[in-house]
Parts: sequence; C-alpha cells; structure tokens
Amino acid sequence: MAAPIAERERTPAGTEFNPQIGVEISGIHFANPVLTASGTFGYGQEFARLIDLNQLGGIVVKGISAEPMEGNPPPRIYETEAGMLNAIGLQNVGARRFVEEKLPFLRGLRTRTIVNVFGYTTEDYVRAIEILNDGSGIDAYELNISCPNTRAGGMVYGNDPRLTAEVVAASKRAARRPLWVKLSPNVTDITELARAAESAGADALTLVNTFVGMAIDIETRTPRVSNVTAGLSGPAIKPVALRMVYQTARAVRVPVIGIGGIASAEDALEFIIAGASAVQIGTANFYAPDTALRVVEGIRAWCRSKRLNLSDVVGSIKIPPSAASPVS
Amino acid sequence: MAAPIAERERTPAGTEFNPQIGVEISGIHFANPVLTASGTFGYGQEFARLIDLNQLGGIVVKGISAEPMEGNPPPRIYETEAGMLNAIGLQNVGARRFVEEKLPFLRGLRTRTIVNVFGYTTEDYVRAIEILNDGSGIDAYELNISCPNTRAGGMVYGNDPRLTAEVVAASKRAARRPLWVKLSPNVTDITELARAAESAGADALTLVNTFVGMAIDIETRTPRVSNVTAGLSGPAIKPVALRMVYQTARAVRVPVIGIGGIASAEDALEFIIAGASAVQIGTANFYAPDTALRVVEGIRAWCRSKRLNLSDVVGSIKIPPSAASPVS
Amino acid sequence: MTRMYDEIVAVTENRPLTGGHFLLSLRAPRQAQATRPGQFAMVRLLGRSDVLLRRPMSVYDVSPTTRPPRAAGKRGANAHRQPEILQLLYKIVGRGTRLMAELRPGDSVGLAAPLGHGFFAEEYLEEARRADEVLLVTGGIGIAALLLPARELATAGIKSRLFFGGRTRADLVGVQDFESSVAGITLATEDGSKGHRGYVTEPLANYLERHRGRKFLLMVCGPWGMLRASAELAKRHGHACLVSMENRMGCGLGVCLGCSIRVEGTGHGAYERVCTEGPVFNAEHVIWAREEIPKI
Amino acid sequence: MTRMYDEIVAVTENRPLTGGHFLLSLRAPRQAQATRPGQFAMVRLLGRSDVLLRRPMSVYDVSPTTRPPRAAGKRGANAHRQPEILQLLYKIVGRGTRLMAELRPGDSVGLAAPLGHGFFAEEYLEEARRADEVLLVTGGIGIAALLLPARELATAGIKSRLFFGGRTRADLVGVQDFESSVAGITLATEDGSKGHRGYVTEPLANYLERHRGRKFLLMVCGPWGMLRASAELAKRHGHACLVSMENRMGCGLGVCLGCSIRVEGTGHGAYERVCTEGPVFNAEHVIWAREEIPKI
Ligand SMILES: Cc1cc2nc3c(=O)[nH]c(=O)nc-3n(C[C@H](O)[C@H](O)[C@H](O)COP(=O)(O)OP(=O)(O)OC[C@H]3O[C@@H](n4cnc5c(N)ncnc54)[C@H](O)[C@@H]3O)c2cc1C
Ligand SMILES: Cc1cc2nc3c(=O)[nH]c(=O)nc-3n(C[C@H](O)[C@H](O)[C@H](O)COP(=O)(O)OP(=O)(O)OC[C@H]3O[C@@H](n4cnc5c(N)ncnc54)[C@H](O)[C@@H]3O)c2cc1C
Ligand SMILES: Cc1cc2nc3c(=O)[nH]c(=O)nc-3n(C[C@H](O)[C@H](O)[C@H](O)COP(=O)(O)O)c2cc1C
Ligand SMILES: Cc1cc2nc3c(=O)[nH]c(=O)nc-3n(C[C@H](O)[C@H](O)[C@H](O)COP(=O)(O)O)c2cc1C
Ligand code: FES
Ligand code: FES
Repeated sequence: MAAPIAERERTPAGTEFNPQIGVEISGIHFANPVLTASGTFGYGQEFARLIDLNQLGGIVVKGISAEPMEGNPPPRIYETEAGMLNAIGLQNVGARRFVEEKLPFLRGLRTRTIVNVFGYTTEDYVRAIEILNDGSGIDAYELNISCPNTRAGGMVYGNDPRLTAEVVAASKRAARRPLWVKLSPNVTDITELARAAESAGADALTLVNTFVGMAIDIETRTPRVSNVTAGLSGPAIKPVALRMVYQTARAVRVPVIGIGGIASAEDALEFIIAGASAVQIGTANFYAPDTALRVVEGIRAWCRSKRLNLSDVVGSIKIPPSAASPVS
Repeated sequence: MAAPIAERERTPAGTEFNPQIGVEISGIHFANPVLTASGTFGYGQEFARLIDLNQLGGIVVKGISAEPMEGNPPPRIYETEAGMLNAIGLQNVGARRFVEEKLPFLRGLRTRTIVNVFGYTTEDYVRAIEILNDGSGIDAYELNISCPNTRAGGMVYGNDPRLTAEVVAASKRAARRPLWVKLSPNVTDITELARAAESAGADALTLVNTFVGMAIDIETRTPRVSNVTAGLSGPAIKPVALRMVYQTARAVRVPVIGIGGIASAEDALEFIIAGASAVQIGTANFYAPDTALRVVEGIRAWCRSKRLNLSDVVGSIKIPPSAASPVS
Repeated sequence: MTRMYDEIVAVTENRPLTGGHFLLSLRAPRQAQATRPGQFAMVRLLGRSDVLLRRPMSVYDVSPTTRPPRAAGKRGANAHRQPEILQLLYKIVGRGTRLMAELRPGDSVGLAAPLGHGFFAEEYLEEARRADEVLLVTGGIGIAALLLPARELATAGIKSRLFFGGRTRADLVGVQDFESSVAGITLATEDGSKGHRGYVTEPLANYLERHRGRKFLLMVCGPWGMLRASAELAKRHGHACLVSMENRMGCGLGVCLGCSIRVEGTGHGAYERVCTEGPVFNAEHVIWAREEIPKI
Repeated sequence: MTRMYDEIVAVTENRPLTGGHFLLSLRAPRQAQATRPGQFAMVRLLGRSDVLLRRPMSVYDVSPTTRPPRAAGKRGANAHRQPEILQLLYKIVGRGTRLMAELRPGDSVGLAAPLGHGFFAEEYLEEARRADEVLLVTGGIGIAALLLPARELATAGIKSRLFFGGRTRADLVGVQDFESSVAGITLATEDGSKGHRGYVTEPLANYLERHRGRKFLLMVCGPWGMLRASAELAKRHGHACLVSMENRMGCGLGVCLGCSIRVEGTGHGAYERVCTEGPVFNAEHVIWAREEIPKI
C-alpha cells in the first residue's frame, strides 16, 4: 500500500509528500491510527456536538456487558498529579440496549466502531458477544480482561495467563468479528499475558488499561473513591505504558494498539515508534475533546516532514548497542 | 509509650497537646517517621550544607554493592509528567570505601543510618553485608531486590517470590543488623512478594522502588535514557505506591515503610493512614531539599491538631462498608 | 441537547471580592448567548498537566460588556445587545481555584459551556408559573447558580425571594446583583456578623410556616446539608423543590460517568449524571441517604 | 565545598532579548555574593509538579542593582557595593524555559546557587596566569557562562578575547556586556547575518594559526560539536583548554548521579558528575567519543 521508500526518496525534497497514515489491524482498515479509548468517549454521540467524528480512526465504546450494570456508589473519581483515579464500576446499558439504542448512531459514521466487552465469568463474556454479534455496524470486539473473575475467587482475568487464555479462547469461538484483547498493566511480565492472549486467538492486543491506585482523604481518613482502590490513567502513566507497549510489540506477531496518557501527537508517535500500530486517546478526551483530532493532524504533519509513511514508523525505534539490561 | 487515648481526650481542648511522633521499627527507635530514600540523598554529607540532618528520622544511603560499580552511560535521566526516569545503573563506591570514607560522617549524626544493599547474585548480597557488618554506625540494612539476578537469566529478584525468599534468607543469616527488604512494584501481587520476604526473615518492608518505564525521542527515534528502560519515580507514581502500601500493611505483621511520590506532609499522612509506620522521601529531595524536614513538621502539626500520636494514625484508614472489590 | 461550545477564551477581568471569592469575566459570546439559568461551564487551566481535569463552575452572569456586576441591574440601553461576556463567581477552595485566582486579563482558559440542565427545563418552568412565589435558597458559593434564575423569573413576571446564608458576612458576595430582580432578601450568617445568626434554613422555615397555604417553588443550590434541609422543608409543606447537586466531575460532558448519583423515580437507571441529567434535580427524586451523596 | 544557598527568591525583571533569549534578574544577595565565574544555579518553577526538576542555568551576572547589563561595564561608584541581584541569561528551548519566560516581577522561583566548579578552580587560575591570552569561545547560549570569567580576567589583568558564534545574528545576545572586559570580539553566524559566515571555530583556528608560538588558554562553553572542535584545536596547538560541559541534571547537588559523564585521568572513578566535579573540565580529561557525551 505504501509507496516504496526508495521511490519516495527520489521525489525532490521540495515537492509535497503525502504520507499514508492509514493502517490495517485484524483485517479492518483504519483511515488513521487514532482511536478513542473505551470509557472515555461514551457511545460516541456525546462528542458529536464537539468534533467531527468522521475524522477519527475509530471509536472504542464504553465497556458493554451482557446485562446492564449500575456501577459503583459515588465518589467514583479523584484527580491525582498528572492523572486521575476512577472506579466507575463498569456502569453500562447492557448489550441489548446498546445494540438497539446506541449502535444506529455509530453505524451512520464513517469511523470504525470497536465494542469493548467485559464480564465476571467467561460465560458473561461469551453471552455479551453473542448478543453483540446480532448488531450491525460493529467492526471488532475489544475484550476488557481487567475484571475480577467471580468464579476464580476474584482473581483478575488479565493478571493470570491461564484465565486470560481461557476467556480469550472462549470469546474467540463466540465472536463473529475480529477479537482484540485489552491487557491489564498490573502484572509482573506483560509479555507473558500478551503471548497467552495471542496463543488463545487474539487478533490484536490493546494496552494498557488503568493501573490500580488509591488516594486517601487525611481529614476523614477514608478512601477518596468509594471503591477504595481505583484505576489510574492520564499523563502520569505514560512512561510505564510505553515500556509495556515496547516490550509487547517485540514479543508478539499480532498488531499492538498503544494506550496510556497520550495527550499529543508527540506522545502518540512515541508509542508508534515503540511498536504500536495504532493508539487510543483516553483521559485527554475529558479535558481536551479535540485531542484525538489534533493527534491525527500532528502525526500526518510529522510523517510529511520526515517523508515517512506510518508503516515505516511503526516499531522503528533504534536501540543503541550499548543498551544492556531491560531493567533500570 | 503513647499516652492512652482516653487520657488525652480528657485534657481540655485548649491545652497544647504534644504528639509522640517517634516510631520503633525492627528494634530501632526513630525520632520521627521521615527518612530519605536511597539514591536520592547521596551519602548524606551532600545535604549537610542545606538542612539540619539531625532533624531527620533516618537516612537511607545510596545502594552499596560489594565491589564498586561505575553505572550506566549517559543520558541516565529524563523528566516525565510529574515524575522522572532514571537508570543510574547503581553507580557506587563499593562497600569497603563506603565504610572507610562515608560512614564516619554519618556516624557523627544523631539520625539513623540505613544502608541500602544490592547485588546480582545472592552471594553478592551476602558479601556486601559481610563487609558492612564491620562498619560501625549502621542501624539497619535495606535490601534492594529490584536487580536482575544474573544467574537466574536476568530475572529480577523482587519480581519472583522464590528468588526473593532465597536472597532475603541468605542476607538475614549474614546480617548482624536488622534487615529491611525493599520491594519492587513491578509485580502482579505485591502481597505475595511481601509475604515471601517476611517469611524469609525480613524485619521490615519498604516499598516501593521505581516503576519500569521508558521515553523516546521522536526526532532521533532512540530511547531518551541510554539503558532503554528506566525507573519512574515522583508524584506520578504516588497513587499506585499508596495502594501497594495499603495492601501490604494488611498482609504482613512486620512494619511497612512507605515510599513513592511523597512531596508533602499530606502525602506522607496518606501513607501512614494506609498502614505505613514510616515514610521515605525520594525524588522530592532533588527539587526541594527541605521536603523531609517540612514533612516532619507537617506530621507533627497535624497530629497536634488532631490530638493523636503517630501510633494512633498508623493504619487507621476507615473502609466504608459499601466498598466491595479491591479492583476498579 | 442544546448547542455547546468548547473553546479557548480570553480573560477580561478577574476581580477579587470578599472572603476569597473572585469574579472571573471571560470573552465568550457563543457560550454566553447559549446559556440558560442554572447551567454550568467546565473551565480548563491551560499549559499544565498536574491540574488535569476541568473544573465545573456555574455561569453566574452574562453581559454585553465587562461592567461591574453592581451595575448589571440597570441594563437600560444595553439590554437588547447580545451578551459577549460570561462571568463565573468562584471561591478558592483548592489547587484549581487557587490557580484560577492568578489569572490576569489577557490570559486564556479553556471553556466548555453551557452544560447540564438548568432550573428551567420545561417541566420546571411550568412548576414556577404555578407557584405564588419562587424561593431561591442558597449557602456560600451556591449563590453563583442563582443570579440568572432570579433574572429569568423577574423577566417572566414571577415573584421571587432570596434566602442566602454563609459562615460570615464575607461569604455573602453578590447580594447587590439580586436586588433589582427579587422581591426580598433574607441573609444569615453562622457567626451572626450579618442578618440572622445561624443557618438560612431557619428563617426559611419560619417563612414557610408564616405563609402556609401559599404555593412556593424552591430553587436551592448550596452544601449538601442545606439541600437536604430545604428539600425536607419543602416536602413537609407540600412545595415543589429543585436542587442543584454537586459532585466531582471528570468531563462534564456525560461520558466518564464519574459524576453519577443515585436518583429515584426516573427512567434512566439507578444512577444519573449530575453533569447531564442534572445538575438540577427534582428534590423528590434525590436519595438523601448520606452514602449516596459523596462527601467530595 | 563552597557555601551554597537554596531559597525562594523574587524576580525583579525578566527582559526579552532577541532570538527567544531572556535576561532574568533575581533578588538573591547571598547567592550573588558567593558565586565564582563559571558556576551555575538550579532554578525551580514553583507551584507545579508537571515540570518537576529544577533547571541548570549559568550565573550570567551579579550586580548591586537591576540595571540593564549594557551599563554593567561602567560600575564606577557601585563597584564596591555587594551584589544583590543575580542574573540568568536563557533561551527558550522547551517547557521549563517557556515557563521561565512568563515570570514577571514579583513572582518567585526556587534558586540553589552557586553550584559546581567554575573556570577558576585553583589549578585553572594558575593556568590562566601563565597564558599570554585567554580565549573565551562560545556558541549560542553558552555565552551565559562567560561574562563573569571575562570580568574576572580583566580584574586580574589577564588579557582575553571573545569568539562568539550563533546560527543567526539574533543569537548573539549580550555582546555589549563583554566590550569593556575583553581585548577583542570575533563574531560568527551560520547564516552570515553578522560577522564571519560559518562556525566560530573557523576564525578561532585562523587566530591560533596566526599566533603560533604564543601561549593561550581556552575557556569554552557551547554545544558539543563546538566543545570538541575547540578541544581539538587547543590540543593540536598545545594550548590548555577548559570546557564547560552540559548534561541533564536531576538535582545539581551531586546526589542523583544523573549527570555523570565519563572522564579520564582523574582519581574519582570513571564517571564524574557534571554538577559537582564540573561543569568545567580540563578538555584533556573528557572522552570525546559520541556515546560518552549524551545527546540531551
Ligand atoms: C455543577 C457545579 C457547579 C459549580 N459551580 C461553582 C461555582 O459557580 N463557583 C465555585 O466556586 N464553585 C463551584 N463548584 C464547585 C467547584 O467545582 C469546586 O470548588 C472546584 O472544582 C474545586 O477545585 P479546586 O481544584 O480548587 O479544589 P480541589 O483541590 O480539587 O478540591 C478542594 C475541595 O473542593 C472539592 N471539590 C473538588 N471538585 C469539586 C466539584 N466538582 N464539586 C464540588 N466540590 C469539589 C474537593 O473535594 C475538596 O473538598 C461547582 C461544582 C459543580 C459540580
Ligand atoms: C551547567 C549548565 C548550565 C546551563 N546554563 C544555561 C544558561 O545559562 N542558559 C540557558 O538558556 N541554558 C543553560 N543550560 C541549558 C538549560 O539547562 C536547558 O536549556 C534547560 O534545562 C531546558 O529546559 P526546558 O524545560 O526548557 O527544556 P526541556 O523541555 O527539558 O528540553 C528541551 C531541550 O533542552 C535539552 N535539555 C534539557 N535539560 C538540559 C540540560 N540540563 N542541559 C542541557 N540541555 C538540556 C533537552 O534535551 C531538549 O533538547 C545549562 C545547562 C547546564 C547543564
Ligand atoms: C473514567 C474511565 C472509564 C474507563 N472505562 C473503561 C472501560 O469501560 N473499559 C476499558 O477497557 N477501559 C476503560 N477505561 C480505561 C481507558 O480505556 C484507558 O485504557 C486508560 O484510561 C488509559 O489511557 P489514558 O491514560 O489515555 O486515559 C476507562 C478509563 C477511564 C478514565
Ligand atoms: C536517581 C535515583 C536513584 C535511585 N537509587 C536507588 C538505589 O540505589 N537503591 C534503591 O533501593 N532505590 C533507589 N531509588 C529509588 C528510590 O529510593 C525510591 O524508592 C523511588 O524513587 C520512589 O520514591 P520517590 O517517588 O519519592 O522518588 C533511586 C531513585 C532515583 C530517582
Ligand atoms: S462528569 Fe463525566 S459524566 Fe458527568
Ligand atoms: S545532577 Fe544530580 S548528581 Fe549531578
């Protein structure tokens, strides 16, 4: 698809180079590598009055479960240094109402629609996917495996390679669309989980979800968020997310989609250079809803100035020979 | 040691309450619960011209190995959002020169001296401790187990319960002083590592060390730090560090010392309320060398205003009954 | 959904008032013209990531120019001009508001407005028309949500009365701005430095007691205790009551679900978003149990 | 170790110069009085955690009052007064310096100074006395480290000469401040907009060539390429050369070991700290292999 590098290098430096920033992931073509992250963009419609949704590469909708869920009691969020904590509790309208009420709007867009799916048992996941299979206008599923498995004593799916493989394999069998798996960063070795998901049939991996954190009100000596612990997102987590994307991209063959604290095209390019085929914008949507569009434009401008297509950039990090151990 | 709460509550509200903020950890008494973290305070002397070192609860010196180490090539650090990355590579003068050249100064202080120790094999750790055993003026050792074990194929000691237990047990046998173990946060379940260290003989646990992160220069497409990956510290990590301290304090009986992004007395009190018996100040020393002293004063003032001794505050977090799962 | 605008706008004035309150004037014609009484804005401090999220602030006033609010009553010749300035009345309580206080003319902020449903969603306006008098009840910085409603009521020929409480007289900011719109003003301070000594819900209770038989609508914005006390008084006397709720907000746009509170008797599930279904709710639908209303 | 002071100090002026350069004046008598030529300061932006670390900045000038640097040469009656103002000459290159440029009189910054060993550590001063002339060589913002050395040399009666290069004429800030202290000034710009077109090391090479047999000491501060080129020229002609090195700094205080570069022929191990053993090093001790000098 991309013009061969040699050819581009022959085009005189003065002529405008029009970079290809489209990307194919799990058989779906995205006009650009910038998606909005699950839980930070509602069901898309909420942002229609703010930005041109058709300029996005894709929209990943808020996590959907088989049955509606009401979520956690307030307070659910808290601001931290360059980040935020959230424990929304996966409030959502359920797969059936999503298909009936939310999907028609998304179907009307040129932008790709990815549906984030979760459950507390493997059967939950499968059931949600089966309902969603009937909806039209969904391009792929993204499995959120950062949930505690109620059967496995609350052990988090995504923190255990065996549970990961189980839920991915079952979901893959059920899914009539490509299956992305969204990894939890709260693990010792992200590549172990990544390989487990890949072996079990994941068509792409997205990472990272939020880091489990906490904040305390010292006046009342109670947790700031009713759930006690909550997920940390935002610029604060970017360095760790980037490291995990870098490691994962080197450990698997399926495409990797990078997430975590991305607020600018420069941030996004770091993930892409580290090996991400695409990126997702999360928390930044809350305070700067035009972030994703600015990132698209910034990536295009950077590629143009470097005379590179996106595919030349993905994973193009150069590691100096002096660099020894992967640990600081 | 502390006056019983009932008695204090009888003292009329008008009279000045003088809180006890001393704490005993692994048999050592600290005049206050504020220490400076390893690698962020040199060998103490560097800060003597800036603050009164005798006002500190303790000083944890830069990590010491049996032999001197020269560290990583530059660049070794990079600033991130509300944090910094470092891959110093454990540059240090070695245990022998430390005892001869650095310890005499520290011995002259009223403040407690904790020596942070590391190695690449269990024998390295033991050898360093044996050399240090001969030095006088050391109050305790703090084992930095965030190093890759060169024998175990580079697997990080602190990320594996079996390796953790091995190095802690061997070090405990060698150590003629109390042994603290400093845990790595780059793990799926911090309590598993905490219990492994406790069972193997740790007298106290300090956490957290840095999170493995990364940054990329998009112009050169090379890592910002020569070592490729580097440790993230500073305010950005505070929510995750606090969560780990909270979980660990509930999982072990030995005292827990909290570290991670502490920049104010309020931050320190969050850790103490979550269960830390003491705290360490790291990155903040770099940009505000008076932080530790301000934290001491702030804790004292807070305890006074609440009419609480420090021991009443440690682990005094109130968890609302509504709070269900420990995962967001 | 009404039109909403999210833009970088310029500060034209940032005036310190008593008690750590400030009046921030922003050149934001589109936001100002679209705002309905009781709606709010999300304000972003630019160029920093340590204070990441935007802060919710009621739209206090909109005006054609940046005249002092004291003069805002006598609009005269200007009244037909479209507003260009949007004003926020805020109090320093933490890092974000402390930084807002440092804004100077010529600085910029991000501004998304108007947001939420105000006091005059259709069913509420109907309610107001049926009432003999609307009682505007507020404590502290809650006053910021009530100036535009007071004006709207005056314009619609509906009589209103302000009950305004604070800890001390320095908290009673903006009272003058209400004078031309309301039929009466009752003040209260906890320290007795101005008006009734105690909570403003005490004179409110007396007023309701003295005027049994009349039909009131309460519009309340203030701390949780005051909202609940007002809601109870309204219920006891059989009056309708609208409360403007607060909660921490991640986005203000309806997507993070961070601001949800449990609301009864509505079709939209157990939790509703303060930023989208609120901030104004029918007090009868709010569950007043402490654990359902966050101590934020 | 000389005395060092770490305090919150007030901005008295922040003057924009050409080419995105600024001259920041701080009321910092203790730091100003303790500073020796070539030492640096760590500057902290207060009240924010997103720009966490302090920024290293050479001390450009110290003066009794905050007079324009243009007048700094004719000190006259003031010369005996103790300096109260410490000045930093900086260029906007990233977030920290962009925020520094927004500082206004009355604002505060954190200031730790003086730090490091300057150009006149004992052995270096000896070297200077033995030289026929000291050549001050600099490119871009490196000029900030050389004004105090130029003055010190003049006071000590040692002749000096400035070689100053930039990309364009707007980069050649502060030249006037040197006029009264140096025997000659050679300028160069890459675009030829002022002085020699090209690198300043070209006229420097010519000068050394023309004055073979004389004994020079080079004091160099600038980008890595210029440091190395100057060091090579000095070595080829057998002159001593002092280079002020740069590196990212975590603390500036000698404790983080983040600023270490590999230095030969010293007793302190292979890596030395730019902030403590430097920033001025004997060029002969520096290992000029690219991988040992960070591209920061
Ligand atoms: C719909 C709505 C309208 C509001 N209108 C106004 C207004 O017109 N003027 C005004 O001064 N304030 C108003 N507030 C409150 C205002 O949003 C908070 O005071 C502000 O966000 C605090 O920011 P901070 O960074 O200064 O404080 P922080 O440091 O974040 O917190 C300081 C204190 O303020 C509380 N707080 C934080 N966020 C909120 C929040 N979203 N709502 C309420 N309290 C919060 C914190 O829990 C804490 O007690 C409104 C809030 C809402 C939800
Ligand atoms: C001893 C010493 C003295 C210095 N004196 C001056 C001076 O007098 N005037 C002046 O304008 N600058 C001086 N510098 C450079 C100055 O410290 C950097 O320009 C500044 O830290 C960049 O901060 P920033 O936040 O604007 O840039 P960042 O956003 O942090 O980075 C922008 C660019 O500056 C580079 N940079 C970052 N930190 C440093 C650093 N410590 N040293 C060099 N480059 C860096 C980055 O790699 C990047 O290329 C000095 C540096 C050192 C080490
Ligand atoms: C309020 C909120 C709600 C979220 N909900 C979901 C969700 O339903 N499913 C999911 O997989 N991730 C969810 N996430 C995680 C984000 O999609 C993203 O992985 C994470 O926030 C890191 O990216 P960021 O730093 O750009 O925000 C949520 C994040 C936030 C802040
Ligand atoms: C530059 C630097 C060097 C460090 N060196 C060590 C070390 O030698 N041994 C160790 O156990 N921890 C080391 N640490 C980790 C700190 O002691 C501390 O655990 C970590 O920085 C988190 O705390 P903070 O966020 O307050 O900095 C180092 C940290 C930094 C920033
Ligand atoms: S604040 Fe985000 S949904 Fe209301
Ligand atoms: S900057 Fe920290 S040791 Fe030099």
